Amino acid sequence: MLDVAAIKADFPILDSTVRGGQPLVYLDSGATSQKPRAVLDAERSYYEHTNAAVHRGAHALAEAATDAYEAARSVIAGFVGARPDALVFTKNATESLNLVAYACSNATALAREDAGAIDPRLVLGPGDSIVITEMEHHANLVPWQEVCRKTGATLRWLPLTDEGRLDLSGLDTLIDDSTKVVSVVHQSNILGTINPVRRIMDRAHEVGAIGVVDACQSVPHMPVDVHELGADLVAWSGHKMLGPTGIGCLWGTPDILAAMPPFLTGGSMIEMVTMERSTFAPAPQKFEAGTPMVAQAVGLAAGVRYLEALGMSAVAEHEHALATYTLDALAALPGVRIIGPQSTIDRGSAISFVVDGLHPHDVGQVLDSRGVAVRVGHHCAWPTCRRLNVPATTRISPYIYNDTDDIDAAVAGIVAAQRFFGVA
Amino acid sequence: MLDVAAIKADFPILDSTVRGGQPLVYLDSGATSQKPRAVLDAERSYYEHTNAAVHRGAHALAEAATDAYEAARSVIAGFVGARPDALVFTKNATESLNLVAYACSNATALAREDAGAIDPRLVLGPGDSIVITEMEHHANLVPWQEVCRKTGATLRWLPLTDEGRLDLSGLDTLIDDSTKVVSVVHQSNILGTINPVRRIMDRAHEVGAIGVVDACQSVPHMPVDVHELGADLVAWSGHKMLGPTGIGCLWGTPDILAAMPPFLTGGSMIEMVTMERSTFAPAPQKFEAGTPMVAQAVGLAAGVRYLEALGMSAVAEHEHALATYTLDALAALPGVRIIGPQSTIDRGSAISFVVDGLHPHDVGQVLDSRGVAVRVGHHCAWPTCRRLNVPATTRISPYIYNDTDDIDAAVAGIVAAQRFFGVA
Amino acid sequence: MDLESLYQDIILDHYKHPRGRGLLEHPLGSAFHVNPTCGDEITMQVARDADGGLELGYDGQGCSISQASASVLVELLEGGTVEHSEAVRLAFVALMHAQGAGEPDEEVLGDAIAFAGVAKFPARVKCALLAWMALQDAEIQAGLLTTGEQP
Amino acid sequence: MDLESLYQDIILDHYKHPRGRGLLEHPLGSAFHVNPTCGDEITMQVARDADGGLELGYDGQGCSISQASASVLVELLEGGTVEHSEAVRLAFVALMHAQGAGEPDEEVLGDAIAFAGVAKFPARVKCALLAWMALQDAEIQAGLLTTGEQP
Ligand SMILES: Cc1ncc(COP(=O)(O)O)c(C=O)c1O
Ligand SMILES: Cc1ncc(COP(=O)(O)O)c(C=O)c1O
Repeated sequence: MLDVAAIKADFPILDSTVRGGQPLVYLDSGATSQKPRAVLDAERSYYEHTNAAVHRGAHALAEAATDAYEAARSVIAGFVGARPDALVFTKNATESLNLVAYACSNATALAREDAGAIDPRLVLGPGDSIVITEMEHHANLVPWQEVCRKTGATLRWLPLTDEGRLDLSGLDTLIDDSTKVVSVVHQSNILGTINPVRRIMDRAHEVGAIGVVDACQSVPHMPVDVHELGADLVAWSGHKMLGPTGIGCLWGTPDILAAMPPFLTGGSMIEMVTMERSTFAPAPQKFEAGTPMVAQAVGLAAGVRYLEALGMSAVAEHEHALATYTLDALAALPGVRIIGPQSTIDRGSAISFVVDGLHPHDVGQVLDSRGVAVRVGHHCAWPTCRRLNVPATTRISPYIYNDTDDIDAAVAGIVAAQRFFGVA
Repeated sequence: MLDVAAIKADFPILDSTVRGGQPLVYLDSGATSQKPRAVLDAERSYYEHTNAAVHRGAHALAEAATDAYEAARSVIAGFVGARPDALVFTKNATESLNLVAYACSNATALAREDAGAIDPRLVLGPGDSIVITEMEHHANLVPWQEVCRKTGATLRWLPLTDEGRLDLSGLDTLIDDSTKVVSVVHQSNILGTINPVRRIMDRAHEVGAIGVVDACQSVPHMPVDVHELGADLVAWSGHKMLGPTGIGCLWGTPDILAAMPPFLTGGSMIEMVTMERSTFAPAPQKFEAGTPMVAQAVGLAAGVRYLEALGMSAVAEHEHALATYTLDALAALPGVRIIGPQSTIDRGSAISFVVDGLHPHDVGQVLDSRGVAVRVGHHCAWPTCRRLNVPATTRISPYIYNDTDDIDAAVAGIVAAQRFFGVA
Repeated sequence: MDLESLYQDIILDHYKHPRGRGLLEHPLGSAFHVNPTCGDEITMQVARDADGGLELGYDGQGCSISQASASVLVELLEGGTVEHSEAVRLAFVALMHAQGAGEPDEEVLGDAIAFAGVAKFPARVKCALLAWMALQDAEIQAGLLTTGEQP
Repeated sequence: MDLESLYQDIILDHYKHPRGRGLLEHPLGSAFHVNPTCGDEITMQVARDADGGLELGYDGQGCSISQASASVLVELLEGGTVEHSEAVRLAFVALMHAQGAGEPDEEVLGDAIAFAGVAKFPARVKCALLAWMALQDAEIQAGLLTTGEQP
């Protein structure tokens, strides 16, 4: 296990008390992680010593700011085994996934005018299909619904088993020659399930489809090498992995980044501009219009260095141990049901549950009254809740700064909730 | 004039030296402003005491984070005379302008499927026109070119006089019944020209077009009340007005915000989601998909409070005085030509110039060697350079922390450049 | 934190023993509202009873606050006039937005004053208001209310 | 900062007195490159002279570094072999990416070693490389070079 006491000391917020003096027990890292001092220092230092417009100026500060921004890109790309120029910065994973979805709808619209200039893999129409899963975060569902509304393509999805795993029995018929895009979540934020994305991506490539992975809940929690996922594009967020709010990532192969038309357009992403027409810079600049989130990139790089110092294998082991402990503790509580895999095989540490006779919102409220912060609701995966016949869940999602004491506090809170509402 | 010495002391970076010990003279605020300690403190304090996912959690921190985010929205909206729910947060002004442009291209694509549900004002096609000006930043030019490529609409523009003002003689013929959108810059970032946007917006509304203002260079520099601009939508960035990188703003009337389809889709912007279809929350949530830039909103609100304490009229007067001083000083230098209005009537403090026999890049380099940071190039307004027959310009753009000593340093640098290259 | 100030006994009682739950056979107006953050759902229905008073029906799923609030609403307003329902609704909305500083009028609000503590929990205010927002929409749909002013 | 280390006399001389400037009448290959940050432009053209050596032409506008670099390029490579141009180009690119730490080979680079100081100014490296990148494209277009490997 990690040295949690030492790690906690690096996170100022974890010293807080809430709700009238209760020490904070933060178990909502699946929503957003807390930030170590090193990240806050890196951001501040950037503003105090380096801040200037990047890629636009020739003066000393502008050069230093550009260096800081591009050095951050190298660090973050290296963290997932990627080349710096294959990494695009966005504001969050939602923008990253929308960027990909808009590549399809934009290519489709542009091809109506000038089909020759557009990569046909990105052009969709009636008869084409996009395949996702029934456990997607809304961020990897709604953008594809919108693409379908705009292009006439059909959305399909891999169904779930009652345990909250993908049912892959129909994989080869669901992903067929009509399929142009396959986009799946690596680790579910609500169920904790880790999906066999490599197998799904390989099937996507068999039929010539583009493969996309939503790695929001995997890059922060386990070693991830983008090449091993077998995808063309991988999206994730900075704020769930110790980084600041306001920065996300999109990795892509050189091939797909070159093929995709730009998304946001404006300054810094152009090659030539006249009033009549413009040409665009190569990736990643092509996808980074406007003044970027420079301080946030620098902060995220500091977060990545912090994780690298711990070692991502150690992080994954730590979370595995916490997941085992949590699953055992919850299994021992009468009236508590896990929503998602019961075993620790191919599952992460985010654990959803429901309590008989209690609404998840009320469970969360009792935990909160004891200083324990968990997430309640549909976790932006509403269809997943419906499929598993729950209106919502309560979710414990620990990270590097949590230990079994924190889990114990959550478990004690569940028991207290049962007692308070008189259901146990 | 403002008390510049006191203000400078609030900006840690302005104490720096560059290029081997030269004190930094920062005259590149048109590109991005520096940040006062109050902004850095506000961001850090948010991360150390409040950070959590907003609008998604029920625990104490999540409530506090949501309050901090929405309180920031109120402060920033109030700064431009707006209601909080009329203010959408984006990552930068470029995203704000793209959001508007995509409202048109998305509405056009969606109307093909289901015209009834879409506001016809946003649906474009061949025969329709979009009107901008010849002094737009690429951020308010390229997105409209893309809309035209996707919908078949035609891009038109208000031409410039040789002095770099809008030639409005053809206003009533250029904006005609075919016009669906009119989008103009309030204050040019390259020329410093302040445009009569009210008059242009009124003409837009006469023909039923939607009026958009790019206020990137006005909101930071003068009192702006969005209602007085007469526009439907107003876009600007946080980083040019003391705020952090990674946050932009879009204000809109309730009418237009309700009419525009969503842009980025995913979590936090929905009302109901099934695998088959989704419905969306009202604005501003409708346009804020994913985990937002919370710390950056909090930081920008602190920047706004800093500006409010100075008073925006005082800021505008200060810059007016600096502009007068700079124009006079440059006029006195042989071989130096102002690109943009020569007088201080309807112009801001960003002042572009060229030096006979020297390339702007080389002028900037000499200034840089003396610690003076200015911007060189086409300033993301390449067509404006072409129209005014210059390959590029050197630009001095001061802000609240600059005084006439800083301008003197720039002027001395220009003379030194002329001497170094033997052209004077 | 004082969990009891949030979950008053009246609330828990209405949650466990909802009054008047069930949908109407012939509603004049019906509105389905949902809390997008947590998924709480309420369908609220209105009709006229034989004496011209309000007849109310509802169904839904969600947390104790959202469901108890619907039950209290029905108990308070069933059989009354539309004007009365509107007065109570406005008083309840005001109480919820008072952030715990409101002085609830027990005369008007009856059992609904039990929700005063909810106002201190911004994330739960939406739960408490859900049924009341749906009521307004249902009355508008039924032609009983004309203005759709959101307070 | 040492302005002289950036603007060596050789550079200023080539800037003020460009060598071989002008376009060819019958180019085999022609490439137009632009530096999107500052707008510097170069058109570089290649052909074969009577002896089979490289014939070069160019035109452009931009800062002293970008224009002097084109002039030095032409002076160094005109009349030589494609192989020679490629060797010099690779050495020049390496020098520009050495961030001031490179040991330029004067034998290969000739006057182009004057650009060593540019490598310390990242924003100017692109200016110095502009003509050389355009050369590579022009040679590929002319069929003189087959690989388009970017170092
Ligand atoms: C007039 C104008 N419009 C738009 C922009 C784009 O702003 P941003 O780069 O913050 O998106 C800028 C600044 O770069 C500007 O000056
Ligand atoms: C699996 C998954 N996908 C996508 C997202 C969206 O990320 P963000 O809100 O940072 O855009 C999240 C987190 O909210 C997530 O957990």
